[in-house]
Amino acid sequence: MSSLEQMYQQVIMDHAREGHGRGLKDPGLIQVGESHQINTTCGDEITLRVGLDGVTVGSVSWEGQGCSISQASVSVLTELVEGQSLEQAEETMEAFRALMQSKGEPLDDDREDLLGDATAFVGVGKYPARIKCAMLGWSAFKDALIHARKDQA
Amino acid sequence: MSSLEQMYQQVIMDHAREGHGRGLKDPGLIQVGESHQINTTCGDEITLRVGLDGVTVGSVSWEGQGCSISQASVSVLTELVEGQSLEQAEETMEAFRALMQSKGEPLDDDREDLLGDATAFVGVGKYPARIKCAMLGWSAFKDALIHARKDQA
Amino acid sequence: MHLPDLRADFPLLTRTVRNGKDLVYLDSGATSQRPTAVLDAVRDFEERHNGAVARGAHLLAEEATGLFESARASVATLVGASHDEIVWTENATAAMNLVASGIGNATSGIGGEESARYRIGPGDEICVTETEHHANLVPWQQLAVRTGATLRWIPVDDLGRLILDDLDSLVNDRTKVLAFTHVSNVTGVISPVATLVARAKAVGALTVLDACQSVPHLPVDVKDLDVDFAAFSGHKMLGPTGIGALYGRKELLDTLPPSVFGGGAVTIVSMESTAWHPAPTRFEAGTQPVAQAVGMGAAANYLMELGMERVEAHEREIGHLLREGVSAIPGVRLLGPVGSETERDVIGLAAFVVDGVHPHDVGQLLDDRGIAVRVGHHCAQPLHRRFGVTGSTRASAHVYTSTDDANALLAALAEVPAFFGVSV
Amino acid sequence: MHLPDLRADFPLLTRTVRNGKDLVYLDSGATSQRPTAVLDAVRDFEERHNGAVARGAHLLAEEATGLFESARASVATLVGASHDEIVWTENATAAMNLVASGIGNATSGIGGEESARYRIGPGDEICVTETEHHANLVPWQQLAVRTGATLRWIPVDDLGRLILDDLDSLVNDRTKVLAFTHVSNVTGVISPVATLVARAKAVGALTVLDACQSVPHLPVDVKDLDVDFAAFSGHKMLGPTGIGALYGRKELLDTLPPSVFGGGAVTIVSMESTAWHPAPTRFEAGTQPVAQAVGMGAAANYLMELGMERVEAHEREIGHLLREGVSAIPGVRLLGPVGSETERDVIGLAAFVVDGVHPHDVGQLLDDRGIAVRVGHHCAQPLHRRFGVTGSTRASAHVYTSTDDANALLAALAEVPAFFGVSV
Ligand SMILES: Cc1ncc(COP(=O)(O)O)c(C=O)c1O
Ligand SMILES: Cc1ncc(COP(=O)(O)O)c(C=O)c1O
Repeated sequence: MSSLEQMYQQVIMDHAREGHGRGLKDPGLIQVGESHQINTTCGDEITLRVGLDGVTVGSVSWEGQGCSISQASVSVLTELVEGQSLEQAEETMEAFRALMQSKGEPLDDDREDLLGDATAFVGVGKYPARIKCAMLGWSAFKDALIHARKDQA
Repeated sequence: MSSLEQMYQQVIMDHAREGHGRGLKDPGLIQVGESHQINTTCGDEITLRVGLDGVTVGSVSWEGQGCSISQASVSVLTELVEGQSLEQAEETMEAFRALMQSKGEPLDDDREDLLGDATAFVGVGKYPARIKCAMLGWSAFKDALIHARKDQA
Repeated sequence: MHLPDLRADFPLLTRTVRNGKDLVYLDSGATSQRPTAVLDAVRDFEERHNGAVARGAHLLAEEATGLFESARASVATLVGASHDEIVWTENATAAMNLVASGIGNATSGIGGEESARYRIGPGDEICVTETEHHANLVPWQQLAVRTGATLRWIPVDDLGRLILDDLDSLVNDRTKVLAFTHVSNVTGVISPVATLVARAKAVGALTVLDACQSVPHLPVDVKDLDVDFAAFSGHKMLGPTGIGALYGRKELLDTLPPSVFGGGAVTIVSMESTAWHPAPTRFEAGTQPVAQAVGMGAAANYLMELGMERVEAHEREIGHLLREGVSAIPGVRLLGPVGSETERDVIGLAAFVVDGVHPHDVGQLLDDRGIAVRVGHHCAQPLHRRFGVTGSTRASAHVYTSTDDANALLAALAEVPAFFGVSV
Repeated sequence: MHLPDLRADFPLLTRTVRNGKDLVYLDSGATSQRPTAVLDAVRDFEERHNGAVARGAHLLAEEATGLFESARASVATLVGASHDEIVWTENATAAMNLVASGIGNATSGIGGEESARYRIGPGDEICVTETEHHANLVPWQQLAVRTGATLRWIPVDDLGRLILDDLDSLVNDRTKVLAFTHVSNVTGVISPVATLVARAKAVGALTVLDACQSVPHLPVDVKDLDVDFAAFSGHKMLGPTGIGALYGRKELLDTLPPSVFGGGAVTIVSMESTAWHPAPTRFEAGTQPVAQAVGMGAAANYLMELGMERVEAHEREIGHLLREGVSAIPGVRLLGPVGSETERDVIGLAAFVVDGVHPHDVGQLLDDRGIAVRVGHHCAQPLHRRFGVTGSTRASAHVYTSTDDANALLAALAEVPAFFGVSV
């Protein structure tokens, strides 16, 4: 598999097309946080909304456009973290960040398990310029969580 | 004779010490022009005053401080041009400018005759940074002449 | 008449990328590569002649000053200016900002009465165009914020060409500055300079030309164009980064107040006040990019030896191949007109959009094939917005670009839709 | 503990001048020479990795971005800053102007409410010192013109040391900025930074440090010094021309408005408005001096490998030899104190006046002997005026300067009065 094929694995192309979580929705929850992020290299934007259900990520939805990497990444994110506890979600974010920094090397099994479909993004780590694309949705999620938790306090 | 000795020939050192024309004086003439020039590399300044007597340079006097090259040069200038016709003074200025551009080579006999003591400045032409020093008084003279002639019109 | 193969002059072009693939460099619109002649001129300066310019009394200072000024003369010759009408700047962006900030500073009282003619304020207008690079838009937009003047702009049509129908109302008696690009870095379209300058002159507005994409690729004579100011960069014309130039009419430069203040630019400084040199020195505060200026001078000489007419002809050929080729690929949309094969209307670049595929993804596939292009908005967001897209992919040529390079791009581009599962 | 002989690292130092004489380079205070490590880093960048930084999707762009940012990290490490607190500038002059213009722009409404904290106006004060280089005087003087604020200054004594007796009234509740040099480029005197910073903090004034003559010669840690901003140049610290750096506290940099506007520094641009990146990017509009930044990073690494403590010890030794030697020559007056052989009070330079002989003439004789020094006011006219002279001659050292160099200067200097017919 060439680096290019590794980067654009079928699972990534599928997620890019399906876009889980696309379309902002009202989570019907009290603690809601939203974040708007821009990838200034290309002008891509995302708005992501999180609803917390106590210590659980109750709902993730988003709106925006971007390259297949950024779209697939936020789709995977949505699938992964919806329903996770805040603690699990933090671990997932941590693992995804580690994957991006791994320069294309796979992570240990524990973290791979945590990432599920998201392990397919391993190829992105070889292209520093694209890490920003893959992180766009995750940065928005992190920021939205902060807002949602502030809402709580 | 080394380049340094050529640059600081006795006649130059003498002129630097004597400073013909030093001390601004009232030319007692109707057409008077004055110019203030600065050598910004070192902060040296000169104020030079010219009085015209019809088509003759009636009087040159100046005030200022500077390196031995600039002081000697304005002293020589004063001696040369006082009493010259405007036409001769232009020729003298032209010859001095040519000497500065000659990169240390002597000029032809005609112009050397015109320059008299000023031929001693031939060594300055080898040092582009010092041409400004040698030209300071001459620039002031040229500018003062313009003012004096305007006075006339 | 056309250029010989110049690749051997450019060391970087011989390197390989991504697992030994030959490099196909089509990102010269962003930054060009440098010939050995330029690299050697810089190295020779640094190894043999480096010294404080216009400040020392020693041999090195003398040599450095001589090389610095003769580089200025070379750049001046390239664009038909006099040597004292060329101001060194960090890049073209800094050059355009120099004019805008100078006007702002004059308005704020800097430069005193001598600079009063540059003051602008509420009721005055500044006119730009919708096709501008951010470097020739944001300085004017912010000057408007600073002074209370109003920013207006000339719109473009669907192919990115300036719409001149309302020129007389957009550029009017209140207009103090008309700033526009000579060549768009997205569409490659060459602006109707004569028409714009004539209108600016009729209303007494200053003209500021962004010559970033013209000086490296076309014969440019600032006196023929009759603009007041023009800006361009070293790194886009085969020279080093860290250096650019502003052309300005001498009498304008001499009274525009500086906006960077420091040593070398001043004549007499007291704690209370400062007097400035005439141009260009008044704008060159602090130790200048001396080695880089020497490099830009060497680049100007290299281009003049090639002959700008030949450069233009060569690049038009490549450009036409690219633009026609891109337009012919199903599912790919060229931004701007295809242009003529013989007329001076578009320079040698092609920006395009692949339906359903994001520019980042397009660029990634090309990169995998060893082809270097630029993706994104190319610092022209308003123009991309006008075209209804956020970004595009751009392939751009220079003197060393070959038809093989263009063909490699076209071949790889044809694979893009299928690779990303887009049916055309 | 001291430095080894480093001459072999510096190609230029092996050249001869004026009829085959060995070069004695004592003009490092104006501009330093560059080691092969720096020249090679730049050349390697240009021959192998040159591409558009932070803009392209291709391999070269990726490599160039990596090298550019790792150079930033090296420079940050040298001065104890975090990498995102280092802004690349054209030179130190541009760095100090960036702060002054940013304040001016905030005052003019640029940057909006976010930048409101920087606004100054009539009734506010800016304080500098009488020892400043024009680069850290004129920007503040002109900012005062622009905003209506008042410029004040800390005077110096006969040896060029700041007189702090009236510090509390000179830096008071109205003071918004205190800008001062870390080390004077004329006297070599090191400023009492801690005292000045403490006073500025007490009244809530921003501190701006001119670190041009400290960063190349002393260990400098901006966090220890606790200043808000600090400026220095590549070309004085063994790096290339065309590059300098501004250190600024991150939270200050993030809200200071830019003063050069263009591509790369912005997030969203419409015809009507612009949003900026956080620092350092917001200040880096246009194509940056990328190769030069790489060179400055290599210079920082070279200095860190030598160790700044050793650099300081080496230069203090040479400096002391120069200063004591100069003071001992009849008819020669040293500007500033001789300084201690062991304390950190003066750096390795000596500016002096020869009674009855103009600095240009002094420099000419030295040049004839192959000795390169600087003559003039060294862009510090007010300080020279304070000393009652228009200019002086300055010999200045760097890591490659040897005691032989210093002795050659002293020997030639001793000949000067007699050569020019001055009896002492
Ligand atoms: C103390 C000081 N400040 C500022 C500067 C200006 O530095 P640059 O010319 O590199 O901008 C210099 C050097 O000339 C200096 O010595
Ligand atoms: C049309 C145009 N204007 C301005 C610029 C800015 O040039 P620089 O980045 O060299 O300042 C560019 C290049 O990016 C350009 O293409």
